[in-house]
Amino acid sequence: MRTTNSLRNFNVRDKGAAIWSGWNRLQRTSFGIAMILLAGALPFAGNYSFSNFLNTPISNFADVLIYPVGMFVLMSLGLNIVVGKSGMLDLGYVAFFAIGAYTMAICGKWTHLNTWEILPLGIAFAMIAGVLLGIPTLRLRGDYLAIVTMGFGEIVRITALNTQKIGGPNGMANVPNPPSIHTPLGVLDFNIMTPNSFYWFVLVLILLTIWMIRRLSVRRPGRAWEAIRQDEDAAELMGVPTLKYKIWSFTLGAGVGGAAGVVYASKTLYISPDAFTFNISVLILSCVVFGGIGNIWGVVLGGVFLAYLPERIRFISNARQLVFGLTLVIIMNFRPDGILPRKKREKLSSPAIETGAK
Amino acid sequence: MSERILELTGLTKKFGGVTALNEVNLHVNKQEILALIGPNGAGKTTVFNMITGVYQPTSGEITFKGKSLVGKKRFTITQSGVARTFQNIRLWGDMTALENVITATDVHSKAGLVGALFGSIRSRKTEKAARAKAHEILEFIGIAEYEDRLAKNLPYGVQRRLEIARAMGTGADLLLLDEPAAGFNPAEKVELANTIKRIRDAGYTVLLIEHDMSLIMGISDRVVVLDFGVKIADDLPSVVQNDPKVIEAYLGAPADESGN
Amino acid sequence: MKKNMKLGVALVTAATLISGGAVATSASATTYKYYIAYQGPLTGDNKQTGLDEIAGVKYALALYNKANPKAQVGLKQVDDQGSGPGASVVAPGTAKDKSILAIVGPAFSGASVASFPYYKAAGLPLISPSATRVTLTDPSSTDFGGPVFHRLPSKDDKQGPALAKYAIQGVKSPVVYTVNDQSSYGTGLDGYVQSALKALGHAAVGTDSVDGTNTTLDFSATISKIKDSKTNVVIYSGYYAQAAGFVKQLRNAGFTGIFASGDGTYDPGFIDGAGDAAEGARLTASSAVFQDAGKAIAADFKKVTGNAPGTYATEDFDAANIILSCIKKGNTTRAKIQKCINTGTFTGLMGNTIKFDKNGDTAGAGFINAFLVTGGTIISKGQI
Amino acid sequence: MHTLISQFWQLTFSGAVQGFIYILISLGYTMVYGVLRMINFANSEIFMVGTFATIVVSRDILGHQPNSGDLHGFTLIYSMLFCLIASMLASGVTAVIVELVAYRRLRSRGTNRLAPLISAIGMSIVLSESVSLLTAGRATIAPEMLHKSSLFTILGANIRVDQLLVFIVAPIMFFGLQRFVNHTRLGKGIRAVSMNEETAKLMGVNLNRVISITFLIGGLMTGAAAFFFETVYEATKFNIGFNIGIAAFTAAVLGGIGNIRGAFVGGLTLGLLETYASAVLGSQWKAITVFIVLVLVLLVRPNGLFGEAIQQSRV
Repeated sequence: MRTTNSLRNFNVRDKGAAIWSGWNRLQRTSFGIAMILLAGALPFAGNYSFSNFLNTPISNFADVLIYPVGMFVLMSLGLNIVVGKSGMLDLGYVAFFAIGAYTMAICGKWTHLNTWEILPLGIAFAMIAGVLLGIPTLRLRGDYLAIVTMGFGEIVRITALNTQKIGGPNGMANVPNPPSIHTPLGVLDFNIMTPNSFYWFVLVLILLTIWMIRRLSVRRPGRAWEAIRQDEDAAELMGVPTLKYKIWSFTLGAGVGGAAGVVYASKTLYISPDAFTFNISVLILSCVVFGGIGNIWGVVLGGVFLAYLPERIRFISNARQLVFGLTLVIIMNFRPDGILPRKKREKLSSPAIETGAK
Repeated sequence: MSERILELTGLTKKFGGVTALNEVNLHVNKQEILALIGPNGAGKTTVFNMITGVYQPTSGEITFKGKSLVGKKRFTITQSGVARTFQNIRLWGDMTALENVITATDVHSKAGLVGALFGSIRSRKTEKAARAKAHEILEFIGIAEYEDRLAKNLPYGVQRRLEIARAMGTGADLLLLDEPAAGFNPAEKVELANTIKRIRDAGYTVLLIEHDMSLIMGISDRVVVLDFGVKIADDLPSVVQNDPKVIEAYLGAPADESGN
Repeated sequence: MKKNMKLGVALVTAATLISGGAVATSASATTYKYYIAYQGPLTGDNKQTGLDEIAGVKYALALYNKANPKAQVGLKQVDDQGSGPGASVVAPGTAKDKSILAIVGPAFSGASVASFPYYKAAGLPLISPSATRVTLTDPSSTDFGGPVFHRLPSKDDKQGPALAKYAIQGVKSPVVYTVNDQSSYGTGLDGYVQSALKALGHAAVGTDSVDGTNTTLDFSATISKIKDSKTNVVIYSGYYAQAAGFVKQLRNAGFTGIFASGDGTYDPGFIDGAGDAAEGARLTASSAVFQDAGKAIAADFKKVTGNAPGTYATEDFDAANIILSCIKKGNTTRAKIQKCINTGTFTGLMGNTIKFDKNGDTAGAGFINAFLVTGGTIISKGQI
Repeated sequence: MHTLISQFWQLTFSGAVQGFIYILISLGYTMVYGVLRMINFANSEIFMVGTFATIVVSRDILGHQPNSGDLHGFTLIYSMLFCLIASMLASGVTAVIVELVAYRRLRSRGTNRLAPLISAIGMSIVLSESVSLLTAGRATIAPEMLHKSSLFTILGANIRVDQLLVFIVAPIMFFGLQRFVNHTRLGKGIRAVSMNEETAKLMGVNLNRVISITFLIGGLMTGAAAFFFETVYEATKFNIGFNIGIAAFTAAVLGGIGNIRGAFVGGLTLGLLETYASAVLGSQWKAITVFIVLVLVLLVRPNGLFGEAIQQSRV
């Protein structure tokens, strides 16, 4: 009985958590740095025979690492604040991505601001949109919120599609690349020949987002979101200003989406409304749930996997979307909480107690 | 006469055509244990729900420390010093016991989002203070040994007590306990009675819904009896116990067993 | 335990599929020294266009490889889903793949604009069979694709006026209503149609944008507006599948005026879809349908590719042949092929002469053919 | 604006026809939501399967060719009946399969609410991509059955026979369904599960069976909608369900999701609203108008027009 139980409960996450908790600060830090360096070296993986199985056919591996992989991971982390942390179903997340991208395209083309200056603007506009949408709609619950957010996503896309000033269906071309960054190690150029610098920049944004989420998770906002997700009425009655925290969560998620949009526009140089369809919202949500809703590492894994898979299997051309769909169905059926489920923070060392059945 | 902390005047609540509460007048004195009893469907939980802002009264007034609570948002009511427990336990199951209480202590935290993000000194301080306070409350209630356990994995009795701890965590002066002894064995009830008394002695005021008569008679300073949404008695436990109207409400009319 | 095993099985299956697939492609497909690529939508909502187009390329390639067994050329399929974002994903890798000498495509204008930076940097020549947006060959525009970009279809600013002129030809006091499908192609063409109408003194009395990027088939509100405005000429800018649904409902609603549309509708599929309602429809296009080249070649096309020649098959066949004829002349670098395309004179499927001007348009382009649907077939009415 | 006034009855009639089709599809969403409290994301593909079933039966089994002229007399009647049944069955069976593959296992394990949503999205991709592979992504044309002649003109509105058919039969099906749910044993089982799953279980309701049947009925209604859609529009494509699915889902929410009467009001409102908005503002703004109205409705009535108060706190 005991063995079967421990077998059933065995999973990589707990094993990993056990190892992790056994480490001291130095070990943890060095492991973290090693992982970051490894992630940073990823674009070179395609060049070596031991790792070139990662290469994607047709599309260029280093570029795939930015879009879709990096962007999807970033957006999944942003959406995870909304869906995973505070439990609100947002089906229109792509709207914030679009707002960021259009901010970049419009400001980049019509003003003298460069990408680094537009980035905060894009984030700000996305956050403002988040607040404006959030105030009236976050009172709604569950599936009603889902459809309202979905509607918002479509409204943004259709408005862009029908506004000829920003290109309408033709979109906007010649969005400027970011200016170079001078680092002590050398100049980091950003143009179409240097996907690696974009990748590293996206990696920095991802790490910042992870840092932000981890930080907030163990403090008051994280607790408030957690309480809202688990029992909103109880949270409200225990003095948590639920609407305020829901708006915060929505807004932070929006900001991350906006940042992703700015980088995307500045990398691809061309944006059009068809980059911001409902499908993207659904895909990002799939990444979150598929990887492990609420768990940062799960979400990262989900984003990487679901963005990378369709590119990796391009050789089956026509059927790749079918394989993608099948993968969703199969994995969700066997791992309903995602590949790496939400971490349960109970200390593994505490004494065993009987479970709390009535 | 001691200070009145909570006062309900002419409180009426109608659900569609059904009158759940009818012109109830009731007051709670500071630092007393007031038991609210009555048969099922008498409207006890409705009273709690209206004090805490879950329902709005159809008419009547609720005053807490001299200020009206009617129309206030639920979380502001809690912030002003009223906290409750739930008849059907509603802890945040995926949080540890300690986190459940810390979340409640956040009610009065001034720590903002930005502070939390950049680890401002104030934020770090409040964080530490909150942790200490939560631990202290758990000690007081006597469940500190479970503080790192997820709430959903706790034994039933601990969950019930954790609800009380969480309500205390909000820093409330007035605790509304909704059937805190439900499902307890006699030994646990005795322990709970002691805990509630200690809570009162620590300066809290307790308004209590309970069915267990011996518990009520043991700890209450005063008992209010509701029947069909009407107050039928309000007196010392010993007086209420012998009130024929109360006895009739409990024994005489079997019809009111239905509903809630 | 059981759960984990099942998961394991699922993951192993997936892994096998990926690695096995990789092996399968590398094993089964013969490797060629040189490739041409087709770029267009092979998955997604517009994939029927891409599948029609790639068939034309495949056919040209099959003929070429049969005739030149010693110097065979392979085909790479670059799926951009017909969209800008899709193209941004595939273009960098395609540009980097040195074995690709030239591309037939991109099929769509938005995808073209998104791809240009990469192909310009890599000097990879393109011949698009179907991207008609005017600005693609306008050096003053940010959409400009030169020097690598070339295209065979005629531009919207040539077609728009021709379509407008043809639509109202012979109509006493025409009252025109224009409809577009909100796509980049549809709104673009519609814009030129409207300005041409204005120039002709018969400005459109109204215009509507139906949702063509998706699959709406309900046009009742648009039709009410058309009827309300006492229109006798309707010009639709969009693709054939929706045009068929639209004209059917228009006729069913009792509209007896003229229905006209551009090269997006110039497809046998339009008549299949619209049936009797297509009768009398006036269409414009810069080329002829593949079938006009003769029954025998159309049958051979179907035999080789498994597809009957569809939309833009002529342009695809021609585009592939232009590149292949350059390769045949011994041009085996991108730069040489680029030069060959720019300077050469080629013969199209219909015996027409093809020569590109400096911006990538076919020189002397601007001839638009007029067609009339008569008795269930598309009859050419000559140049307009 | 002028069009709205001068063509008011025409617009109202076509909007209502569109609305009736929405109603039937939104039943697929609302009934499933009623028992599972989950959005059946694959319903749009269930619709798509129905449209193809209609065409396959009429073209390949009954041998009618597209554009070979309309049908008459007895042939017309049996062809239509046959296609209607085929479409309903195809959609119904697909719905049951979707439930089995995407929902059952997850439901029995009592997982989070999002896992079934994603697996349903996966199913929806699988269905549409399979059809897309089979049809090479092409539009498929349906043989004409009913001649689209104008029957008569009333108040300036041109009433066509195919539209009239939808106008009459769709409401009959709707009210039939409502009677079924309200008055039969099975229907009461469905309602019991909708109200409280646990209690229903205690009452001896076979949960799996009731849920399967709910999916089946939702699928049957969606299939009927697919048939009507083909009768009116005579064409389909692998992604045909996407837009109409979103519209029907919106209709379900507008009326109050989970509520059958709400689906009726929501569907009809949406059909009319879309048509009026297209006429006044232009077709490109119709989706935006619909969503803005939806948000406004939800702000005033957070549970939709007929929604039960599932939002109300149960403390």
